Amino acid sequence: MAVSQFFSKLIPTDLFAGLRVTGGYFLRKKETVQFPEQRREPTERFRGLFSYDVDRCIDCHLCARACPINIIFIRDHAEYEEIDGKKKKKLVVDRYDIDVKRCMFCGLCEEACPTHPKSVWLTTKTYEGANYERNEELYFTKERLMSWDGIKAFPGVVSPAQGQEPGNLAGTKTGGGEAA
Amino acid sequence: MMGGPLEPLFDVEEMELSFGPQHPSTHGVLRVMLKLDGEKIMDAKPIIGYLHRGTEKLFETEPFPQCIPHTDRLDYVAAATNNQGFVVTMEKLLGITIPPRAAYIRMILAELGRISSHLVWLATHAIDLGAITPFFYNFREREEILDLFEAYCGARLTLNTMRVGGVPFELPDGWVDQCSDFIDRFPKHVDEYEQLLTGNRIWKRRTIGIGVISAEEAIEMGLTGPPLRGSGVKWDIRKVFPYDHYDEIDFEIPVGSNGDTYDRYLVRMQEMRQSARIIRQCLDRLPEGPVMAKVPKVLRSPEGMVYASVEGPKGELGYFIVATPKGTTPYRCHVRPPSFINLQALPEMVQGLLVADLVAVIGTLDIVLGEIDR
Amino acid sequence: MQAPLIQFIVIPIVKIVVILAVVLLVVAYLTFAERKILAYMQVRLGPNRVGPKGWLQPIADGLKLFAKEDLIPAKAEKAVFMLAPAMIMVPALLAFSVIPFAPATDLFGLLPKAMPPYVTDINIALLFVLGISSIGVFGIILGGWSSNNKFSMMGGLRSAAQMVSYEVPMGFAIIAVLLMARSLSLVKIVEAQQAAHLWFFIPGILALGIYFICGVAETNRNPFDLPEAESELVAGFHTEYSGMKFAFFFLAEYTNMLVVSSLATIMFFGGWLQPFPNVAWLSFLGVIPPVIWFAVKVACFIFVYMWFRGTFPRYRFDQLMQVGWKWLIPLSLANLVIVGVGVLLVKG
Amino acid sequence: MTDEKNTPKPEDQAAAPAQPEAKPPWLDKPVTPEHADAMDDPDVAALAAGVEGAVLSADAFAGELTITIDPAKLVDACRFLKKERGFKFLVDMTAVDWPEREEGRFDVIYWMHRFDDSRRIRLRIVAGEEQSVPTVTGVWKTSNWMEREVYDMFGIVFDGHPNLERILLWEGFNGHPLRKDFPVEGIDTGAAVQPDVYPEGGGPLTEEEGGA
Repeated sequence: MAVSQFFSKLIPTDLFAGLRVTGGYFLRKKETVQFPEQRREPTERFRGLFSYDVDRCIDCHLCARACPINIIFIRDHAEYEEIDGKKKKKLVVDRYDIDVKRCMFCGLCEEACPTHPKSVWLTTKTYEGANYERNEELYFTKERLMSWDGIKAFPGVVSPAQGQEPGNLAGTKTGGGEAA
Repeated sequence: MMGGPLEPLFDVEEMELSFGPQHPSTHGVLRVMLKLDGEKIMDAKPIIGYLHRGTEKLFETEPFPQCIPHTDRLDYVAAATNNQGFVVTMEKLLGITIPPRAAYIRMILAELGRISSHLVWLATHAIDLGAITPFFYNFREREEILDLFEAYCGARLTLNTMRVGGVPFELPDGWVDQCSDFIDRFPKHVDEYEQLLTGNRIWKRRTIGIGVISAEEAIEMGLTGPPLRGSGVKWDIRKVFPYDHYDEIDFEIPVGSNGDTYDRYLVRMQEMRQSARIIRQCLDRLPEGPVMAKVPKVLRSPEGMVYASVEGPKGELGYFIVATPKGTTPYRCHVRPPSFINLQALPEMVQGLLVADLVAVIGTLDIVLGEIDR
Repeated sequence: MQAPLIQFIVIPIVKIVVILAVVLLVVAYLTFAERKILAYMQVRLGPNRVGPKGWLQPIADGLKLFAKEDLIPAKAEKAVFMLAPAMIMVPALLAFSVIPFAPATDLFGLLPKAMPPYVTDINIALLFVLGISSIGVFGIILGGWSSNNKFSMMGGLRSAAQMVSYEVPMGFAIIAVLLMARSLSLVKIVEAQQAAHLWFFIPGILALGIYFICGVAETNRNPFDLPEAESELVAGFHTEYSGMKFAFFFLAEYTNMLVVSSLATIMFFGGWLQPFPNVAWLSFLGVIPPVIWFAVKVACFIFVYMWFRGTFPRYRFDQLMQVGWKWLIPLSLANLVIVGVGVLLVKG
Repeated sequence: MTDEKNTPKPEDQAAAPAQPEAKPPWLDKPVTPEHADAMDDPDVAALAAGVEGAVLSADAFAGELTITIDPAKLVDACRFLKKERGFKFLVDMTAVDWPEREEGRFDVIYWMHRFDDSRRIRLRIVAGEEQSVPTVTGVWKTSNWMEREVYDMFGIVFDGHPNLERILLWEGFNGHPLRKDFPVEGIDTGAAVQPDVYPEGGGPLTEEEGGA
């Protein structure tokens, strides 16, 4: 017994097992994604940079209220217009600002948005928001959220002004809470 | 060190060494003040708080649903269990029963989170002990888990993927197949890690008998999770106080016997396999139905205090919520961070070991500073 | 009249310059090779951005290190701090003066008569290499001490103990080769293998194992890389070094690897000899120049070095000592006895 | 509610309605848990008998038992629960600040766990602002850091604690952040960054004290 133990210590089969694993991977296919040239497409639900559609927005402030860190600022005023002889009140968004540099991309604003399709959404697949200047460049006004000026969009993604639509968070409607 | 205590031949001076907060193997911003005799650790004093963000104070200002993104940032390598802990506590406070499908989705996400947390642990633990390659294999698998998270909720790390009353989304098309494909392959990958490490004589010598803590001592120090199970206490919140639908799932609690670093390593390796088993069962039995319970639009709490805990990858992760009548925010929300309490045992575990063992013990406690400092 | 001048000054200087340049270039590319090999074992691609397929990476690294600010800690022992990188680099390079990487050659008829390409062959070359390479440890110790950093200090101390422990079994393993070759001259050792039609790794398999393990330990490589264990001692003895000084430490490690691998090739794998010289259908192997054979064998050893690094965890300090004193020294002594008896029986 | 106290159940079942209806519980209205007196619980009764005058009240809520204890009897009660009733495991402790409350500003709360039947109870003591609380580090070692955290965050002093220092914040931090009167947006903490500008032992003065 002692002899066999001695030889098992002398001949390191346990070490060879490890060498076999690493050696085996030596010639196998590599997992690296060569980033700027190769990109993995984010999934449909990926929470990326914000988009906003002022036409759909009903100015309900739910997104601002749902934001855990209060980075959505909305200023609005009421306008009255006559339709069929009735005076109707209509809320107009003056400012809709998102301070993206503080955003933690939880997506609660999008979930809170009551319009169909959503008026504010993050399913844009765009994630390259790095910038040399964070106070100006990462503060998005209503116009920039629409036009996506200076945003490095994911290839193939257009700005909301050019017709980007929110992704379909398939299945969100099946929740019991929504049904109630 | 070998041998008994010898009288020093000449005057010895203790050396103070500030280990961290910027150090490759303190897993964040932990700082340990060491008193050394040569390389032997005479005393270790962890200094924490470099990552303190006042999360508990923040909870007091946030409406209940908006606390959930903040919980992501506690144990950021396993955000799903953090979410789960909070929503389970809230549901207990509000008396909500969640639909079974939601519970199963939650369990799948939590177990995926547990696997990814253990993968990060193994990667860093191995690197601490000098084996650099498992890191990349582990992160390859972790990447697949993060892909699954991304496909489900759109985020990879800070998931924000559970809500009071269920989960926010239905599973996307093809997700179940993608997940079950991964789960089928995963145990083979674990075999690979084990081939690299488990039998390796160097790995064994670096871990066996290092940082031993007995079962009584572990309970006395309040250890939970793998450090407690490594000492041989068969205790797992998923079995003891089953939340969601863990009581319907068949799985085992791996336990160690010696309470040393190697046992804790084995326990975590087994836990990964068990988690894969849980996910497999959940995927097979995934019930149909809604994913959200009927909850009021604005959550208003009854007066009282509740505590509920989940088995996080690091140990018992508990949330304690004090609620005021008709309150919309927690009056006080306290987190029981497993790493914080596990770290407390560090000085006792490293007493008399060498500096090289300190990194092994820090690694085996599997701490996350985001959770310790909150 | 010029003959002695040419013979004793010009030719050696040319040789030295060429060898130095080649060694430094090889060492620079060893860093690249290490990164690539590790990457390939770790399912990634490694450096591939600088130049075609990343082949200019070592040059870029060198330029970067040249351009870096050279920091000297305020409380460092300045003179020693400056000296230490040289003290480790010089012995490492000096060892190459006696390493015979190819037999005497006339460079395909370019030279009037065959000339050895290596700098010199001294009759105690093996001893010389061992002696020189153990000076290198002073660089590590002094570098660690003079930085006035606790982590560096511990790295230096570890290195000292490690060197002392592993020189002994290494020496014993080499004595086994001496018994077989009956010479300390590296050229004679190769010639002895040629004459015996037997490379020494077959009778000296144990000696090879011991020698290589000790070589890994001597060069502070994984799994014995304690002096610079980055997860324990940040970067060990070179924590405080930057710029070219750091590069010296870095390159010296690879140079030492090269020395150890070259010695292993010479002592156990027949140096520049081609394998199977007497097998008729393999005679085409003779076309390949000897220096290539040498390079291939050395490369295999280097690959094993990197394979180890990619696979194994690191020993702890006291365990390293245990392996050295409790296993390697007794084994190497036993091996000495076995080889001695064998030599006695075979050669009478 | 009494049947729930002895065997803690998963909250799903604990909160389920008594009679199953046609509607599954997740589509029904949530069943808010209610408070109930729990003085007749065996552990409470044992504690009341074992440590004279320790138990002030006991409350059951959402399947959890909260025992309010006389602060003076805290250590005795804890030791009794650990030794006699098998609560070997201190799960956690924390404090709650009620600045307006008359009987004392702070609740200090302890959870403990018994492994034999997986039973958890919660002790609560009420402490005034200037009142110190006896330490339980002699009973459970693990309470060391927990008490330090409570001291750090609430400023509650634990008598007899071996090493009562701040743990998450640095020595010299001015204030105790989890008190309700501490501003959420925080205070200027220049004290740590510029020790030469701000005196040791105190951060910048708050507004009432004459600071900016």
